[in-house]
Amino acid sequence: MIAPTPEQVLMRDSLIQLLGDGVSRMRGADGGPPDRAVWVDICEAGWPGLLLPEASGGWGGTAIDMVMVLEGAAATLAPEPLIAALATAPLLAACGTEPAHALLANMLAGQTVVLPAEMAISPLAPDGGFVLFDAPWADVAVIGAGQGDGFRLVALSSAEMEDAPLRRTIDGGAQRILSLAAGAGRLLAEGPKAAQAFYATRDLLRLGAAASLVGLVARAFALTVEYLGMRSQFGQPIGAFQALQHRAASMHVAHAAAWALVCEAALAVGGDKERVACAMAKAKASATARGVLKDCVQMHGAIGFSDEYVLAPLFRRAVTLASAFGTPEACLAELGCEG
Amino acid sequence: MIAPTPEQVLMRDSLIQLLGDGVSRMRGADGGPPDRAVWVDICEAGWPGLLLPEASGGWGGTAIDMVMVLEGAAATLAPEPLIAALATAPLLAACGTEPAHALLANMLAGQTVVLPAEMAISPLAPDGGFVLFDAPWADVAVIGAGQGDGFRLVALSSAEMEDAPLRRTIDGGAQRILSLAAGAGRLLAEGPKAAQAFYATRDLLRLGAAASLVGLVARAFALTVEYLGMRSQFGQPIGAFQALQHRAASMHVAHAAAWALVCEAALAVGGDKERVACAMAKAKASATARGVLKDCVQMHGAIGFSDEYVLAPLFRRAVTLASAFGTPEACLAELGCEG
Amino acid sequence: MLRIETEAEQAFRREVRDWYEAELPEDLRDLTFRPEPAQALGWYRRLSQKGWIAPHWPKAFGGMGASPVEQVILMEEAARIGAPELPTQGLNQIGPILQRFGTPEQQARHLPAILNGDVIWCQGYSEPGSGSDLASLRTRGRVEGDEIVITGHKIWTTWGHHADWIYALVRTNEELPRRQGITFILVDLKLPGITRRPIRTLADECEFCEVFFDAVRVPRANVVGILDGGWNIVTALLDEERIQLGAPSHALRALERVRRMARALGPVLGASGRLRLAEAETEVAALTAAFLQTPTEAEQGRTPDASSLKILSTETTQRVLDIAQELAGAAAPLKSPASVGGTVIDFSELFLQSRRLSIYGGTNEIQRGLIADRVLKLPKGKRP
Amino acid sequence: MLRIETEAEQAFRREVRDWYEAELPEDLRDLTFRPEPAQALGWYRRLSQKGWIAPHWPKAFGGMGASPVEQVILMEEAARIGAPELPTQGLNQIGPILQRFGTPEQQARHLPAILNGDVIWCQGYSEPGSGSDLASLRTRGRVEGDEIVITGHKIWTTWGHHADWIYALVRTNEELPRRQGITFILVDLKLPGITRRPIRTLADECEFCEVFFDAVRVPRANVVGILDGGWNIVTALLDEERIQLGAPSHALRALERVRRMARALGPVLGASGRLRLAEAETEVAALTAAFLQTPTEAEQGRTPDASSLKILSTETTQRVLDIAQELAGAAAPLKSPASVGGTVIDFSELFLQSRRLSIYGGTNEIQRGLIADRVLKLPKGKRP
Repeated sequence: MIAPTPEQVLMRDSLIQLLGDGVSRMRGADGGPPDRAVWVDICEAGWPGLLLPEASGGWGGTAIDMVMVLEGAAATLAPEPLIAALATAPLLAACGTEPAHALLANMLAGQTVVLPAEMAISPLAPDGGFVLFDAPWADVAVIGAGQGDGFRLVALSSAEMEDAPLRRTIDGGAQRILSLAAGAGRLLAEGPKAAQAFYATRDLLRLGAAASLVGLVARAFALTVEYLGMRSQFGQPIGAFQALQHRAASMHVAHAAAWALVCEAALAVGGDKERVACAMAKAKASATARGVLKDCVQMHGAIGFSDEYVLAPLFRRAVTLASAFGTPEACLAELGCEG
Repeated sequence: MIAPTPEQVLMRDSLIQLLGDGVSRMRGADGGPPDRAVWVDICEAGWPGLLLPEASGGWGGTAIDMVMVLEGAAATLAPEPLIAALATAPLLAACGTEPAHALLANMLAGQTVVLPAEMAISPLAPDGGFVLFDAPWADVAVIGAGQGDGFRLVALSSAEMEDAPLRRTIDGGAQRILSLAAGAGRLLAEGPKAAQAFYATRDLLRLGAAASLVGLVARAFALTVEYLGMRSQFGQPIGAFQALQHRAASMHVAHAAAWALVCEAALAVGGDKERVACAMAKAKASATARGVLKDCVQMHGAIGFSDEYVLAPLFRRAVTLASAFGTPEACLAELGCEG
Repeated sequence: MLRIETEAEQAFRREVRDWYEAELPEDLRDLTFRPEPAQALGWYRRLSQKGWIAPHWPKAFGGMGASPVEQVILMEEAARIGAPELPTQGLNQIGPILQRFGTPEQQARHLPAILNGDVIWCQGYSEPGSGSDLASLRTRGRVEGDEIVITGHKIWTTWGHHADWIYALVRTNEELPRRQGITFILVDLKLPGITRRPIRTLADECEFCEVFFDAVRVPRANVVGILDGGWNIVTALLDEERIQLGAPSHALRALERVRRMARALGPVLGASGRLRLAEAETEVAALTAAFLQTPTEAEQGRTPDASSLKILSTETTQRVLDIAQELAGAAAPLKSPASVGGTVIDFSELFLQSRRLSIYGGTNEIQRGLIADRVLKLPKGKRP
Repeated sequence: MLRIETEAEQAFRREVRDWYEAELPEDLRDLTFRPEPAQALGWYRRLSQKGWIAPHWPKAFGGMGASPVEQVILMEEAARIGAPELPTQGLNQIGPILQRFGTPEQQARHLPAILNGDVIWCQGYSEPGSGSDLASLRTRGRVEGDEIVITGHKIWTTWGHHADWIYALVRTNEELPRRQGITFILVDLKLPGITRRPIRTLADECEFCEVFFDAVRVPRANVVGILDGGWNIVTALLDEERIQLGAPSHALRALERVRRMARALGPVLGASGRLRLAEAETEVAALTAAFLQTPTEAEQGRTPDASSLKILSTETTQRVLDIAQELAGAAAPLKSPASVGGTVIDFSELFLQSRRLSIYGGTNEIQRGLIADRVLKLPKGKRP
């Protein structure tokens, strides 16, 4: 395992403390308007600026910093849109336009939540639609569309999103599928450089989601190992049964591989392989989360299927995040096309 | 499990006796010209006529008869091209032409081995080629090409195949990728009815291969269960280790499911779902064989990786057969297109 | 089902399809959760009147005595139209057990009530400390004259809060070895001393219940079989249960999800999506084929490999729903079904619900152990 | 490797690639079987002269002391050009063990001979009755003055028939508990009393050997560590071995097969084939990332999770070769590699060979047990 530096441990732990036990906020949300109290604290502590250069008022953090922090934060199950905020700040900073600059300032101040919407295909939108995860949080949605010189990065206000139905997700959040009418929204930037910044943000979203997924896996697996040692059946702890031991070992190996790949992808950010690496990390972390979380539920038996235990919200968050910011299949399909 | 009828048991056992221990013949072949002694016995006993109506000198057997017989015969590892012969006889009978009739007579007499070649894609023939499995056996290859009224069923003589390189396969056999020049070969039949008969034969090939694959799985798994009870490590038979027990149980379930599907597909022959059912059976049996045989080798440890034990040839035959007469992927892809 | 259907089977399929189309209320179609009794019982009774509520029950007890093929036809048509899941504990579990072990009085009292939907049953086996290791159960039943006085705590009782009666295992003798001294008993849940607490599940529904017994007095006539002799019954019941858990009904419902998603995606499904669809179809076809081989009434001699069927059925359903999650793409985590071009598509609910399949009715780990032991006859060992 | 390479690393990669292109003989490229010594030793020595034969050995012992990144660069470039597999028992196993446990005399005698290819080693652990349960071994070593007289039977000795020396475990004390009384010893295979019999494998190659010892007299100076103290050494060696078994070299070779097939298929690869290729690339990237995290010389404090790496590496390789079998289509069972458009494609050989990966070096089952015990600290049980 790549160990975090002492600085990264400090950062991570201070964020975890700020987030507290996110489970109740996650459960409470249920698709409705979120309570922003914790979010304001997060912004006041400066977190959305993690990846911004110090010159722009940020912390000058690296992708590895982000990965270490998000991996730890994920286990709190906090519903706040951290990944999106961290990844969107550099995009707004890169626009170099007045509207983007103003938006960034409001975002960093905790006044405006800016979330990116992502082109994605589903049975609800077979021709593709701009999916806005954590939609109830969004004051502004950022959408990139077009290619090369025709690329446009626009911001939609919440009023412009209202037509798209809000659909609840199993983690207590909700999503909308936005469409982009010609001329709609406020132009933030355009052209190839804007496209480049937009895709870099997509890479960060994927990497951040991947790190969070690995964090969810880590917590669920730790709970499972603990349960295996504690729960007795047939006169011994169930963790003494070899069939479960071997499966637990496989889960451990799967977790280690996914985490290694996420860390490796963070070391690729800024290089030629950034796009490929982040897509791989997202695909691998999603598949690992889907697989390991299922085994965690199974090993817990009925209690694992009960909502009164923390495994259920961990499971639902993992399923939600696995399909956000590029499903594993979409990420792999992209690789295949480029490779 | 569907149990064979007493009649089917008799048929199967008489064939198994005729085939004897096929391993030495399989090993001995190694891509070279086969010894036809056993084949002549098989033909003299009338086996290639299994599926022919009694009126045409056959036994009037059903697809279920074929499946029961081939499942049992597979375990002998006999290299003789039984599946192909059984499936090709009805095709030649259906042609209703003089050349086909003559060919069938020679085939039933054991004088001429007639094998079908199958359009398949591989890195060696990305645009598709007519793959002739068990090529060293073939005196005549039957190829179907074209659609509707343009469909032609032709016979290539061995002289017409020689240009295509003979490539050895890991089960001791060999294959050729044939091409069909315009006007080459001898016309056996043409038009939609010929096409229908040709595709019915393809279904039988798949079903026969599927039954054989399940037979290979059954034998390899039985050897493995026996080994688990016999081999001791750490002071007890390794079959007492729960991790191996649970995997063995999974192998048992996989085998049972594949066999059930093969039997079900046999009951579909002649109906609307014949095509789909045979493709499914082939896909499922192939995937099951690939998976279970690997686990059998693993559970045997080093002896499973040694060629001095019968598991190795069983494994190689299973790998070979899994990719013959439609790979699982090709079969599933076809389903998807029709479904 | 792939096999060629007989003319009678084809006619039966047409009848079932037409009848479902005509009779199944719109508000009961395409539900992902099992509807509550108030909503479902009308439909339950309609099926009962039609004679289709208990396909696998012998005719002697008011069932259809249906062949496996007819059972599969009913399941396929139900999945196709999106018919709801109904209470099954009476039909699939206590019903068959009373047919085998009940007194004529118990049969006469309870079987018709199951068939016509008057009584909903639940199962009282698991306890907080006794899951897979059922024989360790501690709920006590003290014999007092003509009554048995039950005190204890059952949990993970499926549909316990909707049920009228519970069939339960209680320890009536502490002196005997663990598997002896357990009694199988029928308890009216309206009796004083019983309290129930619903438990929400991973799928955000109240499928489970805790049931507390505080000196509940039950007539001794409600014992099934003999006092202290419940273990044999529970073993038989588990087999019975597993065969029905091995039915392809869940898998067919899951497959219907995948088919609807594939239809909604249209050409976007692509080659890899089509492969996934074909895989799902193939897996369900294999399960259906295996179920079709369960012995009919006429073949009493053949013991079904119930554990294998349970594993196959539950893991097939889960695999198919994994495929559904894949095809759902960005919509995979949507909580509620959505209507797409006139069809209702469920994205996550059945997927979440399906996690329980490999846990209940004897975990799949327990089933694998049973197969190793009973079917493969692998040696028993000294230590893990 | 996905991470951004430093300028030095980029330069090293260029150097490796150019040097391989210039130096690797054509007849040693794209081989699927490990070439026999007569064919391979020239190349082995060339690599040795270049200083690249032992990337992971410390410089003090004549190795490169290469960083994990440099090691991966060497492996990636070797896979890319199709460089052959070379004898590894000396470099990866007995070499490191002698560095840790050998006497200065043993080090001076054997390490240079490994580096320059003068001596090929094999491993004498397994016996017919002792596989996973190594401590049950029965080959005896009787101490007679300055000699140990060895009698017994080793099996599954990789490359035993090509080797010059064997490092073996023999039981020198029957009185002690099983894991004590075992001695680790170096044996010259030219000594009288040794006979060898090659064993063909599933992949139709002679990779294995049986080695029979009939009163073979070995100088006591050849004992590594102390008499009867071999178990600790073998445990350490297994860890050492597992780290190298955890290197992505096999997986990279496997991936190269998949890439070549994908190239040969061209547009026919299709969406589902591209997905498979991407999956293979991702799995190997994850393995490589995990290997890159093995501690360097400078980080002695961190113990690598060698069992996890061994499982990951071997199962990744097998998974990638499963994908290769899929992409091969009808060509999957072809015995010999074939040339397609100027590239050599191996269809089945590496796939067949790879079955051994999860068996040797401690089966993956043994590794899972070690992880459960040492890493996860799961409880030990009473019975299976």
